Amino acid sequence: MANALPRAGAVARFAPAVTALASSAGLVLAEMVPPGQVNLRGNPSDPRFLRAAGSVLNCLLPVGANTVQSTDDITVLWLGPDEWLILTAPGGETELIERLRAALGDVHAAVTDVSGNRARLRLSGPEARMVLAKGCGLDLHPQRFKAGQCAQTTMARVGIILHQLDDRPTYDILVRRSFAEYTWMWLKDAMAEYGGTIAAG
Amino acid sequence: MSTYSVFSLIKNAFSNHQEWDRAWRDAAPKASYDVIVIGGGGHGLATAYYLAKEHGITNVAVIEKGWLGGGNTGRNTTIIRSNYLWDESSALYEKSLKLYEGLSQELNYNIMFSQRGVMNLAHNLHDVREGMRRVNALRLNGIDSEWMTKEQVKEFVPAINIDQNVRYPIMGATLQRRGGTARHDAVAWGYARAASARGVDIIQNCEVTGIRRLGGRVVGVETTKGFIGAKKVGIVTAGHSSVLAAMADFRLPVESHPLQALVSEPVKPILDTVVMSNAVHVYVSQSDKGELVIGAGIDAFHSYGQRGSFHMIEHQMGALLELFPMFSRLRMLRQWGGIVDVCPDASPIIGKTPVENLFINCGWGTGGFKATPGSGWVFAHTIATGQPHALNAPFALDRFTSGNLIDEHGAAAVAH
Amino acid sequence: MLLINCPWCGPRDETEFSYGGEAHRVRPADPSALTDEQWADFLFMRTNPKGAHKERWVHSHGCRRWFNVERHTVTHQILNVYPPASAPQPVQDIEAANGDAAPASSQKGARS
Amino acid sequence: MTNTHRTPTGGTVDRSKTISFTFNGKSYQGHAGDTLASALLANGVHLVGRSFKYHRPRGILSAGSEEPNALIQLERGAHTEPNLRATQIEIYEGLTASSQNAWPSVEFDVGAVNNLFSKIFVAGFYYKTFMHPQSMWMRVYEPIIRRAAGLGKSPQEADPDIYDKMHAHCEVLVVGAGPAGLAAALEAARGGARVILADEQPRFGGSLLGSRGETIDGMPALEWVAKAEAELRSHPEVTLLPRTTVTGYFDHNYLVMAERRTDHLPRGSKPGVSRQRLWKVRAAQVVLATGSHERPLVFADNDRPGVMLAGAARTYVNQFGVLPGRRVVVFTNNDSAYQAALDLHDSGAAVPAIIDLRKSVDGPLARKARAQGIRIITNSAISEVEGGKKVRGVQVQALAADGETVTGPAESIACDLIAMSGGWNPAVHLFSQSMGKLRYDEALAAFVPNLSVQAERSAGACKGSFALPACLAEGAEAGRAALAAAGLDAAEPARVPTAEALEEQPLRPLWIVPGKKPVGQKGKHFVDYQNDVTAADVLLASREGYQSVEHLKRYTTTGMGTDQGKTSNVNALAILAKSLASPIPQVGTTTFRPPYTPLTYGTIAGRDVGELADVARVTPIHAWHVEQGAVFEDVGQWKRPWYFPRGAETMEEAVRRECRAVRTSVGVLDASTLGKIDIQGPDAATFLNRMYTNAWLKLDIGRCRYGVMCKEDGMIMDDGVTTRLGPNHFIMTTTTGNAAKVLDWLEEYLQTEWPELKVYLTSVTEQWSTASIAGPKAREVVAALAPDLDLSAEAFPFMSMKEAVVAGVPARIFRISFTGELSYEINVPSHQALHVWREMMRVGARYDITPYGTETMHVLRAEKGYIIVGQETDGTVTPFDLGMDWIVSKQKKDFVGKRSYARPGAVDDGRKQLVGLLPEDPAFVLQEGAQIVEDADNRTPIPMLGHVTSSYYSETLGRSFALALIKNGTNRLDQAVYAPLDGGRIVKCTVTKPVFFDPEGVRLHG
Ligand SMILES: Cc1cc2nc3c(=O)[nH]c(=O)nc-3n(C[C@H](O)[C@H](O)[C@H](O)COP(=O)(O)OP(=O)(O)OC[C@H]3O[C@@H](n4cnc5c(N)ncnc54)[C@H](O)[C@@H]3O)c2cc1C
Ligand SMILES: NC(=O)c1ccc[n+]([C@@H]2O[C@H](COP(=O)([O-])OP(=O)(O)OC[C@H]3O[C@@H](n4cnc5c(N)ncnc54)[C@H](O)[C@@H]3O)[C@@H](O)[C@H]2O)c1
Ligand SMILES: Cc1cc2nc3c(=O)[nH]c(=O)nc-3n(C[C@H](O)[C@H](O)[C@H](O)COP(=O)(O)O)c2cc1C
Ligand SMILES: [Zn+2]
Repeated sequence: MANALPRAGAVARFAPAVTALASSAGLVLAEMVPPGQVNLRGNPSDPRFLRAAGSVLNCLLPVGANTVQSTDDITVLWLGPDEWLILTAPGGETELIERLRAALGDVHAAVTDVSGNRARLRLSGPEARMVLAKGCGLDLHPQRFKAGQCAQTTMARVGIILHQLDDRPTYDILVRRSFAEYTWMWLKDAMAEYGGTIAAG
Repeated sequence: MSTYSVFSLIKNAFSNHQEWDRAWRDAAPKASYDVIVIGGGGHGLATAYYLAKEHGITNVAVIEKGWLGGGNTGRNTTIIRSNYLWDESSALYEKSLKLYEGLSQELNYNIMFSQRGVMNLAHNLHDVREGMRRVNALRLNGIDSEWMTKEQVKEFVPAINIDQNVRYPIMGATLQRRGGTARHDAVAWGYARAASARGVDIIQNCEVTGIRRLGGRVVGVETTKGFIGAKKVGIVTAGHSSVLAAMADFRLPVESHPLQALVSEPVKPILDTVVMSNAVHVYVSQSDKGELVIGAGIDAFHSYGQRGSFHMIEHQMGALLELFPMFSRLRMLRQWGGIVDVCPDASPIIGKTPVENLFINCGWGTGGFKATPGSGWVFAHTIATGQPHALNAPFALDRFTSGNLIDEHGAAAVAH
Repeated sequence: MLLINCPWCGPRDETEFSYGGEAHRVRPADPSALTDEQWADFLFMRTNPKGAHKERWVHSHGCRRWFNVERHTVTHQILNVYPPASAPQPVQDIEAANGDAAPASSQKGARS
Repeated sequence: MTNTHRTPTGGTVDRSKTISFTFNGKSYQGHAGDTLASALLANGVHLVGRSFKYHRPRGILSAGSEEPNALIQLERGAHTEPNLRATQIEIYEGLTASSQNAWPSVEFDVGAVNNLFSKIFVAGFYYKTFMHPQSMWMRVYEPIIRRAAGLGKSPQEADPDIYDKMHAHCEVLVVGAGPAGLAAALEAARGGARVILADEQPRFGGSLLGSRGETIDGMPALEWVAKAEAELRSHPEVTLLPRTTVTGYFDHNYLVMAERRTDHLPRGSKPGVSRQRLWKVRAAQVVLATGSHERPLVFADNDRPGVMLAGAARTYVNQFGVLPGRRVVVFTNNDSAYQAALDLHDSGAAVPAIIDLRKSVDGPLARKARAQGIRIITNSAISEVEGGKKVRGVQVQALAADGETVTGPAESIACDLIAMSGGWNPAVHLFSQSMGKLRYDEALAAFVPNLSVQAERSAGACKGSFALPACLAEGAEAGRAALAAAGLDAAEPARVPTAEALEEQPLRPLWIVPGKKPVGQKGKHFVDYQNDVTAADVLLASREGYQSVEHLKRYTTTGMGTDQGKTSNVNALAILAKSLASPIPQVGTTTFRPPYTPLTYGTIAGRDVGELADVARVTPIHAWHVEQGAVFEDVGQWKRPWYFPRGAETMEEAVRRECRAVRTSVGVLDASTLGKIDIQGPDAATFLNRMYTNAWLKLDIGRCRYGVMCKEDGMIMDDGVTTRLGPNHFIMTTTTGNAAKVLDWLEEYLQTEWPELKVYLTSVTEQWSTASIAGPKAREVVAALAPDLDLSAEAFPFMSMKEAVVAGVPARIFRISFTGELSYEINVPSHQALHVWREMMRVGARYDITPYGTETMHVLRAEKGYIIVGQETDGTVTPFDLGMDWIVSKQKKDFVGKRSYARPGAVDDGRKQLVGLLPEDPAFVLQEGAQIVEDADNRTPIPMLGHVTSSYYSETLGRSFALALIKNGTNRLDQAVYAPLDGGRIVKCTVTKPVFFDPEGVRLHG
């Protein structure tokens, strides 16, 4: 049963969650309205699993390390050899879970609602890479980490899922909700020298 | 051995210091000894000294693969205290602290034991509880220990920040006033000199490469200087304990890890107390030379590399600056590492091995400098008599079989 | 800061991983059949070699998988990295791995 | 402008920009581009400090980061910094600096009396004295030693500046931007590599900045440098970092660099910009082009202000247009100092003599000097230095045939500067840190890189190649080789820059320059300037048996100063080798350790200070707690409400009120921090059965069960309630602090011990926010929130779970209790939790629903005898010790921890057991951590029975009570025991069962 109640952002104390970033230039940070999030576990060498998941998601499960697949309304991030994070519209998770469970039947898999588990922070702008590099040890050079890639890693001592969306570059930083305020403060601090701004709600 | 004193210094000044004796004899190995102590760190040297002094056994060799004191004895943050939780531990460490109190005079070598107090900070309710528990236990065991409020902490250590608006504010602390620091190298050198004077052979640059046994008994050691016979052998090789045990075909419940420390550039006195914090994990003192001596954490992985990772130091500094924001502009002069032998219960092993007449003293992990005299004293007893002293009996290797561990990790820090 | 090549995620900084000690220790199938000595040996005794060491790591801040590493304990050089046989093996050929799993209409590739 | 020693032209300082600064209270002026050292020398100031031990007057020895003498205290107040090297400080308008370790002034320093006692203050003197009487050590001797030690002063205020960090990756990191480094960077950059070029100096060029007359590719060297820099800048993948010191070379080609971003600017002029930045670089390949350090000559009183390294003197005149002396005696054992003589002479200084230790010299440089009319005195030495606070002249004598003594008459030569050179030490610091092995090069009399361990290569002077063409060629070669090793193809053939070399004649190592009397008897032959270690000290240490180079270092402290012996180490070990008649390689070097030069703690901490010091984890309800004025408790990284004071309530009052509310009406706790793990798969129950001590196979769907998890040693590690959601689906809760640990623990067993089990684990700790509603009125509140739910005890019994819509949000409601009251834990998705919470408070207002914190939770659970892992347990406690035999299955053949219960230690008599304690005085609350004894009258050591784990005042019971772990506690019920407290008070207590309230559980079943 989907519920239509509004979803509170994890950093609502500091800034309201937004649904999109204005495409203006400059370095900008925002929290996105918490999307529907579904954690999927299963064995990718089991064709039944792949078929079932693919049929519901309407796209391939990304089986290559650190890759992302997406359609118009969902994004699937590779988290590990038997784990994926599926992002969908806020509220869309309930139906998605039901359909996944139905399609998977008795295939050994796990479908779990994690919509509340993580906040989705979005950092965009020319200096975004430098900001991240202050706290994240991944090589984010455009030839090493591109739009359409993701990674589970750490930033400023916080475990994150990093997802590059475009070449602006824009990144989604998915962070455990309880760590979101800290991560937000850290990002704001790291952006300061580049004159970064917070997206207006 | 000529006596050290201000008078001998003045006298020697007249002869331009040409007449000083060697501190210890550099001996060539004899064919055999009554006792061979493997490892020329503080513990090994103290063992040899007490074998000679307390048990009259002087046909002893200390065999060191490198230079005396070059192991953890030469690279520790020199904190000395006896404020351990369990009766067994506090008794052993207190024996050691007592020996330290008269050690400069006993060895006629100033080890600069400085009883400037050791303070353990509490940053949360769990720390407070555990601190109280320890203070009370120590007091009942007759060991000095007291609880300090945060205001008392500030009065005792003016440089510290007790602002309650920091991430982990200070809620109080335990203090052991008799704790402090000593000049670590001097402990090794002082024992070496005193042991040598009593007839102990000190053999440096000689690595033990095998432990020869006959019918389950030890008969001597293979070394880079050849075979040396022995009636009894004591292994006191800290980070290398497992390597030596393997030579005698047994395993130990010990893992070797890098532990790091660092010093700042020397500055005028600013910190008079040893300050430790488990919660934010840092410990710091200021040496008599002026540098801040700071302990870092241990790297998670096994290593014999005598060096650690930089991120351990990074973590340390955040913690240090929380406690002492004014140190931010001071600079790290040098960082280094040692190889510590960590036991599952964070307590040492002192006693027999599966091989007859082969004894072991290890597992001191990150905290054995403070135990140096006591450890040597009980280990000498164990080797000389073939039986542990009451003080080290609980620290036998077989506690891992019986399950009678002496867990000094402190409480597993969690709460609902 | 070691650089550890996670069999699944690729090379990452050591701080993303947790160390799990000696590898290939197998929990006895029936602990109650062991003597106290044998149990103690399993619980506590370690080889702790100076030199090549087979050890376990888990990619805690990444894919959360355990795997084995052979590393020299003096130079810290990593000699070998290998996942346990039972683990899902890293995908080499992405096309083949997906097979005919998904409807052809959605073969869009990464474009997010 | 009073720059008395500034040459009319020359140098790269910007003479159009004059900068004022203050040193020791006096104003001076310099130019943009000056260091504090060059500016002081321009003003004729040589005396800048006092030495560590003897308080000898000291001047400026070098022109770089190796400086041991000219350490100063920069700025005042919060900006003050001790021990900075004047040779590296770029002057800025308003700079204020002062000398250190001198009182009342550097000109007249009382501490200099130490010099009079220097005969006694030899190496290691304190080990030999200050022992009697014992009591004097702490009271008198040590305080004196302590006060005398240390150099500069620590700031006394918090640091006003910020620091930050940056990760970086590259194919080629080039360290050092001298000719070798620039050539390397150019080759690597041309191949398209990501290149980082770092140099500690403000400008690129390295030694070329201080040289004169060199040409590269047919143009003046500095022009070539500018061109090279411009080309590098044009490559998009090149990062140029001047003012950046590579301080550490760690495993797997991880290097740490410290960039000084604003130190060259007036303090506070760049708000918001980090003062210093720590770079952490993972480089595929490293090129070390770190140059070399000149060695002092060890002659009597070689520390007088006005004794300077020849290369430094050359740098001052060439780079800064400063004449460090007007009459310069050059003293050398090699050709390089002739360059200094020539350049100084050329710039107008008189060079009355070059004193050369070598028997004869006839290279091109010597010939040039002679052609300039400079007198060369060979096979001779300075046997005495005239002047105290400033060199006035030297006495020169011929060397005896063996070089061990001087002979013949002494000639006095007046001078105001001695420019000396004892040869050059390649800067092998980073190479050694990378674990590379060194080799001793007899011809250079220095250690050079030999075997590499990591992916690095050395080039130029740091490799022992001192000729410019060789530096350039090696640099280019190293750049190319690094490129290839990083897997990149060079696009074009190498372009090796060309230069001309002057042939140099071999040097003559003479590690102690003989003086008028044997070493140690007249004048001091300094080896380590900073720590006041003399050749006599080295010889004494050796005589006393401190013969390992490491013992020498520690006994004499040579090489342990802030310069880490950059100028002293090789001299010291060579003198040791000489005393032992051992070859130098056998003596070896001490260990090179990071950092290359000291770096501030602020830089190392970066932004991990203040509010970013550590993560503060907060729940979705946090904003509300803050609104309500909650006082927070740190539980691990979590911020949890500790209690909610109303008005002026004390903590005690608030907690009593909160307890009362729960026991009489209804209270609510934010329990969101509990760990939650979603467990799915056909083997889920089997898995739980192995991990928990109790039985799990038969739990019904929708039912909850409490479990205890132990380690293999049988000790409790965690506890919590797990609920079956479906045949193959469970949700486990863990303690707040152990959430991650338990998940890791479970994963480890699944993946490494029982991979055959089909189970998937997913952390959902933050998916669900938990409100724990407890109290007699709990049902009413839940009913108001979830009107469709049947809450009757029959439909929804204790230890079961229901799904329902709560305040419009789909929720899981668990009927479990940690307070002993009727209690529901409502779990809703975190992003709607605050909404539900506010609704709950609204509908609960009718029952005066009271938020309570962890303290009240602790009191209430303790009244029920419920344990808290980490409080009642400490890693040494089994379920049996807690009287929880019922939770350990006897039927199961195996579970984690079971085997250990059969060990003797687990069944010993005298294990401690959990009991209750009632203090005799019902108003008195025992200290948690109080120890319990049987007989309080003993003298120490008093045998202890155990300790108080939890202790509170109970509003419900109207008295104090406690939980304790006590030896044989279960056999002591109703007995008296004692808690001797700090301050002498002894509290008598009665031992009870550890359940104080509603032992039958009527209320929670209600
Ligand atoms: C960074 C750091 C900080 C520390 N801080 C403190 C502290 O503040 N307080 C405290 O109490 N403790 C501290 N410790 C722990 C303390 O240093 C050690 O527990 C203690 O010094 C151990 O002394 P030891 O004599 O047993 O070992 P070591 O001094 O290590 O001596 C062992 C010797 O055995 C030699 N050896 C090894 N193998 C062989 C062989 N095959 N043949 C011959 N010889 C061999 C080694 O070369 C070495 O010299 C610290 C340790 C480190 C590394
Ligand atoms: N005549 C002689 O005997 C003699 C001796 C030595 C050097 N030289 C001359 O010196 C030059 C040597 O050229 P080169 O390129 O090898 O060295 P260099 O001395 O010109 O350059 C080395 C650079 O590395 C920097 N550096 C050193 N350690 C660093 C660190 N850890 N982090 C950042 N930067 C660091 C230094 O500041 C310097 O700028 C040549 O011109 C050579 O002829 C001559
Ligand atoms: C208590 C203590 C104080 C130290 N103080 C200094 C110091 O002032 N200067 C210094 O260079 N090193 C100092 N060190 C570090 C040593 O130089 C050396 O790094 C350490 O003994 C480890 O040896 P290694 O680096 O040779 O492996 C100190 C070490 C200890 C244990
Ligand atoms: Zn991984």
